[in-house]
Amino acid sequence: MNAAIPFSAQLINLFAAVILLLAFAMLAQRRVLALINLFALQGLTLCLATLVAAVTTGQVHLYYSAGLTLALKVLLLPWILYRLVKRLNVKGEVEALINIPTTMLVGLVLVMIAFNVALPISELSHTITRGTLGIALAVVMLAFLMMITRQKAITQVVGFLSMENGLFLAATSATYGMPMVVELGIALDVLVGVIILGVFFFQIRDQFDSLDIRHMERLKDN
Amino acid sequence: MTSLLSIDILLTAACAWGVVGLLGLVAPRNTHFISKTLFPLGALVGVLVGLASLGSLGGPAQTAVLVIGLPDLPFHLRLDNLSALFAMLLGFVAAGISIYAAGYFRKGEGTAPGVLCLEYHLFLASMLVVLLADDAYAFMVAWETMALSSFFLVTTDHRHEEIRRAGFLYLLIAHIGAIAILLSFGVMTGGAGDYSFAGMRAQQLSPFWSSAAYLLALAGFGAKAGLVPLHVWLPEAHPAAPSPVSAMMSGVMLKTAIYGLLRVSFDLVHATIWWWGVMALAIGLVTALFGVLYSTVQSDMKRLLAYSSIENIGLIAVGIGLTLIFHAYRMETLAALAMTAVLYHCLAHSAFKSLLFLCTGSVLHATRERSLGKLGGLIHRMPWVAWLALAGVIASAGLPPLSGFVSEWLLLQSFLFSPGLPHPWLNMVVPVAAALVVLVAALAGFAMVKFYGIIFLGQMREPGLKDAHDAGTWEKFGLAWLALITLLLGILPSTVISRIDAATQQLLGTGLAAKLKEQGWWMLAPISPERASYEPLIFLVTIAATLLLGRWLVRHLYHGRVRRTTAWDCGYYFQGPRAQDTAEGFSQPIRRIFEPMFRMQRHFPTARDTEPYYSVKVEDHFWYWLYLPVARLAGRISTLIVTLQGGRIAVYLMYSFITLLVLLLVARP
Amino acid sequence: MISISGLLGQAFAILLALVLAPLLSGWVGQCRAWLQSRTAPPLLLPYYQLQKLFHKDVVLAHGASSLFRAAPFVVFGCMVLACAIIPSLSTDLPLAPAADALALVGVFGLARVFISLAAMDVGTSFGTLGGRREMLVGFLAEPALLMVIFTLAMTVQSTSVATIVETLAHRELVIYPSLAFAGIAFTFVSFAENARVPVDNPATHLELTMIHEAMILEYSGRHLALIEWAASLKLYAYSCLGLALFFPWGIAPGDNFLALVAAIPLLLFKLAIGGAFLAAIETINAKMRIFRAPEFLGTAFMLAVLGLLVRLLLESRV
Amino acid sequence: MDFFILMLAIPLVSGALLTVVGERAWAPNLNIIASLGTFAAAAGLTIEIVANGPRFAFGEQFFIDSLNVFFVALTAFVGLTTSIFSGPYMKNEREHGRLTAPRLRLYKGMYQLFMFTMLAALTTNNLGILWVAMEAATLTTVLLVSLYRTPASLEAAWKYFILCGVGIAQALFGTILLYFAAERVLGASGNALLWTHLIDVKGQLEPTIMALSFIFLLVGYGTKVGLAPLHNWLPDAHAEGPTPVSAVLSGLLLNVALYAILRCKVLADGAIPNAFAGNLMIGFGLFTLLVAAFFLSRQKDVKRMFAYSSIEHMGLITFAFGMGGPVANFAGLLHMTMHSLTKSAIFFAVGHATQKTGTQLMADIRGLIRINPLIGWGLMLGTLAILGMPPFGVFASEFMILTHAMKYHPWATPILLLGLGVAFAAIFGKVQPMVFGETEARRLPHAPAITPVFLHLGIVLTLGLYIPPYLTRWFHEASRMLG
Repeated sequence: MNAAIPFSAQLINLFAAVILLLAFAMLAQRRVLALINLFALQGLTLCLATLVAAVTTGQVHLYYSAGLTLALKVLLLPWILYRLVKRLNVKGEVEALINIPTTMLVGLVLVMIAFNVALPISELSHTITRGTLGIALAVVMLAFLMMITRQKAITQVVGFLSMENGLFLAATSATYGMPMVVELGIALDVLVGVIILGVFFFQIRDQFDSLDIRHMERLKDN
Repeated sequence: MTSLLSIDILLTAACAWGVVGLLGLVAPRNTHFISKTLFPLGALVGVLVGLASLGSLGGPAQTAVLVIGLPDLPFHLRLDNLSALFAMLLGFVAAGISIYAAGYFRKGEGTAPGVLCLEYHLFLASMLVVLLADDAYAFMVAWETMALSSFFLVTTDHRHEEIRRAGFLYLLIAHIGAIAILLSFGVMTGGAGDYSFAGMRAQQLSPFWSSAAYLLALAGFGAKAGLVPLHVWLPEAHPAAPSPVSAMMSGVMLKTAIYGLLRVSFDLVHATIWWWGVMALAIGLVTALFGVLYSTVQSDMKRLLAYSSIENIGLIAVGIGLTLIFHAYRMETLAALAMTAVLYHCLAHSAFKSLLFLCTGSVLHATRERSLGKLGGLIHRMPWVAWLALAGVIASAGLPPLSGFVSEWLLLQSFLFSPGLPHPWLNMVVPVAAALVVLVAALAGFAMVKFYGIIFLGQMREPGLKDAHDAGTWEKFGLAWLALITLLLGILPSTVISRIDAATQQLLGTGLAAKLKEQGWWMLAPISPERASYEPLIFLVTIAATLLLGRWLVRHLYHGRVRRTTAWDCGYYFQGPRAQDTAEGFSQPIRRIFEPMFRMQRHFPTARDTEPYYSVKVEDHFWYWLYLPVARLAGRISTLIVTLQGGRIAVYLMYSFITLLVLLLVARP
Repeated sequence: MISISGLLGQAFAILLALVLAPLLSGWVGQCRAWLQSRTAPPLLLPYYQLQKLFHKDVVLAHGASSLFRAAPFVVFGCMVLACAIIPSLSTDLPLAPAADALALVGVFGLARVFISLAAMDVGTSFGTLGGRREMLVGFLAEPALLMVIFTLAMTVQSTSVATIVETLAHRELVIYPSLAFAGIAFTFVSFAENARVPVDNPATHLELTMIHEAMILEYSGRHLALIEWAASLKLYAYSCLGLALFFPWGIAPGDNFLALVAAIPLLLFKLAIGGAFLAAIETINAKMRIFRAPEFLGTAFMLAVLGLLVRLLLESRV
Repeated sequence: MDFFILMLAIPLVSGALLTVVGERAWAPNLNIIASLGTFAAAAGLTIEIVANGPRFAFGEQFFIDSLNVFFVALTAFVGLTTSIFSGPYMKNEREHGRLTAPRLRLYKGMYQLFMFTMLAALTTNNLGILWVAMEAATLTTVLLVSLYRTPASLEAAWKYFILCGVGIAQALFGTILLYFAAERVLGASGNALLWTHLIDVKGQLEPTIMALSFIFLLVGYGTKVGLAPLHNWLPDAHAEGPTPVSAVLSGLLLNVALYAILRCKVLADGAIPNAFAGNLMIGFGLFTLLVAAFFLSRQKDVKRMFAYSSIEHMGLITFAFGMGGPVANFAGLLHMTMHSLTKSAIFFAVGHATQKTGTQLMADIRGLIRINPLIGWGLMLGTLAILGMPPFGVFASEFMILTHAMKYHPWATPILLLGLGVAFAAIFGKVQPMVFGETEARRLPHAPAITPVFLHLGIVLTLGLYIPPYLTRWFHEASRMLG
């Protein structure tokens, strides 16, 4: 990163770094509600990053995109999740399969991998935000890691949504966003998905008396 | 013009069989219609097939291309002399079996008669198409259809666990064999991608690939034919199947495997390498010896015959091996001799083994009993079946003047003239192999005496046997038809060989017909009368004349008085049926002499037993040496692999993650 | 092709066999008695016995089937055929091409199968026992016999018995070591095949040792006569075969009438020697346990194979 | 009216309608009529495409060429037969008390919506919409899988959702990267995700990005195809959902996911040298085949076993497309067709069988042929067909795949054959006692619909012996498009 980077790009890079930081924070966070807050914060940062990109490039659909992010990932989804946690009365700490420090270490390795994988591609990008592609990939991977290590259904969903954030960041950073129709479709899918999941949580709790996914290990072959 | 028609006739016949089979579905429960109309119709088609093939023997090859098949590879059909020979075998034997089946299949035996009729005729049709197929796809389709239809026939009485297991084993090994055959075809295309047989003939493969193709074919066709160690299905499937089906499988289906092996080794692959022959010879010998030994110790009559089929297939393989050896060293006359032996034995075995299996069918119907230990004395109740079975038994024991002896004689002749092979080792080993062949033939006699003596002779071992009845008219006719073929093959070898010689000539370029024409039709002297000759007709006439003359003289000079009383038996008082040898007892010397060949579990009674009994169970070594270890290995791998599906979603996600990471890190364009 | 003299010679050979066979049996019996210091039965005893048996009624067991009644005739027919194709006096036999050496073995096999089946027919304990033992001996003896024939056939390049004998009889004197092996093997096989000590004892009725006798226990009258006659024919056939193969001198080559006449006394002489030899062997050996028979015949087989290998090794360019 | 619009509109509208009225007595008929309409429209569209060549719809957002029209026809056909099958099946389920009226509504509505999403996924020209439709298909099927609301079905649906959701997310990353690569050539217009545009410039796409993109797409959509080791959701979802759903999952959804990979592979092949995409697919295909084959022998649940069989076949098909070239592509397409038809037929038969016997455990199912010969024979023949026994069509395609492999990848042939052999032993050994043997029969309140089973098997049998020339032309054209 040399000094020739314009301010806006520096800003976006900053936001991207914050998103990565938040991803790590989510990985380390034990409490569900805090996790949802972090997720909302991550969405907000993403929204801001998109907004900066929109202002810089002047592309209209990036504004829509930012608006969509704000509506969906900062307000609606966290709200739904929040309601679910309250209604389902999810209490206590989130237990991880692997302890947190180890997870963090693995996360670090993943970030290195992600950066290395993204490096040759970033160099090809002509957008001002190209550096963030590696970060986006890292966020996706960290979200993945979170889904692997967490044992509550709801945290898996948060991880899943965080992954979407990473993807969104990638779309923004590498290409200034996907075509509008696609973004709308993605947003719709995510929304419907979360609603269906919400329904699911109730059914799962009815059937298993818990949202712990360790109860759901009966279908197996060995 | 007639020669042009043959392939069309055969094709029509295959369709006709299909149609006859489908007609069975019209009224699947109407036993009378199916057995008295459709099966005789099928027999008629069989005769037609036999005659048409007989007519086309010696003529030029005829080809046809059908519209069906793969887009780039429509069904190619070709009727050459080799196909015609085997189609003739199929037609004539099928005719006899179908006629017999018309009287055999009855109500209430598992599968509905209509379905059975469909399966049976599909089986026939597919065998015919196997023989006609001239490309790999058509061949494989027909081959597997044959396996499938016969599988369903084997499991006709599927309510029994062991029959289902037998069927499964059969289909599994058939399938593995089919895979090997497919691979063999693949090798033979030599990467040219032309899967028609013409394309394979055009390939000039290196010795390595030729050998690969040959070995795969040997494995694939060997699995179908029942060569050791892929024979295990045979003694299970044959007893499980209804008798006409056993007859068809043993008599005809095994021969299609021989056909395939001949087709590949002599027609499709050009090179011939001497060790191919040694290999076939060795496997054949082991198979023959194994088959005959196990055949002697069986106590189920159909298993006994099934093992005897293994033995015969082994002998055929020995002949093929010998042919390959001679062919590899360009000793064409001897190769032709051995090849003739092979083809002749195929014909002979088809007829006499079907005959014997059908006889067991009649016995089974009359007594509901397959175990030799519960039969006996049936010659008094079933004279027709007994006397016709005797023809099969003599032929199967390889005794003159019936068909089995001719092929054995030819085989031994070709062995006898093997010195002169430019390979010293072979020179030594081949005659010893001949001795083993003789041992096999002699043991076959033992097995056949056991088979016949225990079923038909002696006292009835169970009281229920008194109600046994002879075969019905249809059945008698079928049996007589096959017995007639056996007799004709036995006493007219020269005539038959001059017909089937066309196939030998096609495969080897030389034949025996020219030599045979120099002598009379009654004389079989393939090389020259001074060196070896056999005149079965004169042989038969001499014995018959002596017999009749002797009888007439004795009656004329003395008297023909007969008195009946109880048996003498050195004056022993107890002469009940239990005093006779059991099936196990009869084979006791064999078990004792060849003890290492068997895996035996014996139970001896002791003095303190309240209910003393003796039992012996003979099992197949190969089962423990080959099949169970393979099954265990597969089981272990499965155990290892199913841990992938452990039920934990986190682990599943991790698989996905690791896959992604590995690909990201490793995969590079 | 087939000359009148040939036909006459053939007919004469058959008649001679029919006549001489019981005599040979009688001669062997007499020799045995002498060697065992017993009073010898008359030489013509077999003829008297046949005469007696033919006169007697046939007593059939209740369970005997038609096969039981047919078997003696079949066996007899087989043996006549065997005698017809083995050159005893002359090699000019019109029936000879009907069966070569391999078919000859087949003829013996056919007879064996029939007699074994007949033995099983009545369904007595001894019958089945005899039948199975006979088949046991048979399947052990046949390969050995075949190997002997192979050895000879390879020497001569023919399996026709007549050709073999002709060639062996009229060659210049060459020592074939292989023939020695083959000869011993052949002797072994002959003993086994003809129900002789050490494999079997035709004179015994002891249940544990019987083979041949056990099979024919139920026969009586003319049937028994035919079987006994067939048995002596078999002995005759084996003797002639052995003599023809290993001591072929004196057998007439073709339609040479003088040679044929000269052959008769020579044959009688050779048979007498052979019979005496047989009796001697029987006397100095003890009957073996039945399960020693495989070893005995296995030895024969090994010898025959050795003969074959020796032939391949030492004589292949002869 | 435009066949294409009709084809998409009918399932969408009827889906919405059935969500409301799905429990009525005539609803199954409506379901069938809607499926019939869809099929008719699809058939019309097919004829149109075959006659006039490729066409667009909704601007350039949808594009129908001979490749996807073939999948469309297949999808609509299996959709129709499945709806026929599900009529009596669902009635019986309701009689048994396993389903309530709202669930039936949900089932029928979701079924039609699922058809819609699949047809949309197949016909879209926009790789982004393709992704959206795939995700939507996942969502509808999640609801279908969890229809019984039993613990097991919820667990299965949860795993399905999470695993496929994550997978699909990776596919989205791949799509983004693809867009990224395309944008450099096509500019930031909306066209950069349109396949018709991409295919024109595929040679200019940056190989590094494309390689990365293809990896993500392969892992992503591959999860949905069921490539090992990404397959874990598949057996659970198949076993625990209602049987009609298993039939369409196996018969259609896997195909559609594979179709998505194929579309991407064409682009990747154009951009990346050294058959990178093909080799990846060959590797995945072989591994999947082997793993699935060894899984088969340990199965106790009949639907689960056939689910693994689907995985196995998907592996084989992936391998075929990985080899590439007209013959292998032809074989792959043929095998997809055969597998769809056969596997759905098997699931139909299995569905009736499990209803009759009241269990999915194979050890408890015996003597089907005596309960109902047609079901028994249907299952037996279907099994033999899926195992690649001639004269069924599966053998035709396997023959082509194997022979092609022997020519170009001889080392792979033994692996293929090992997999097929093990699968044969495992499946047949378990199906045979189910079909044969003794049993006590049980009557069902509603007679089963056997027609679809034999209709499918009849087609498979016919195609095994004779592939009509127009079908051949069509397949050839499609395989040419795949390069």
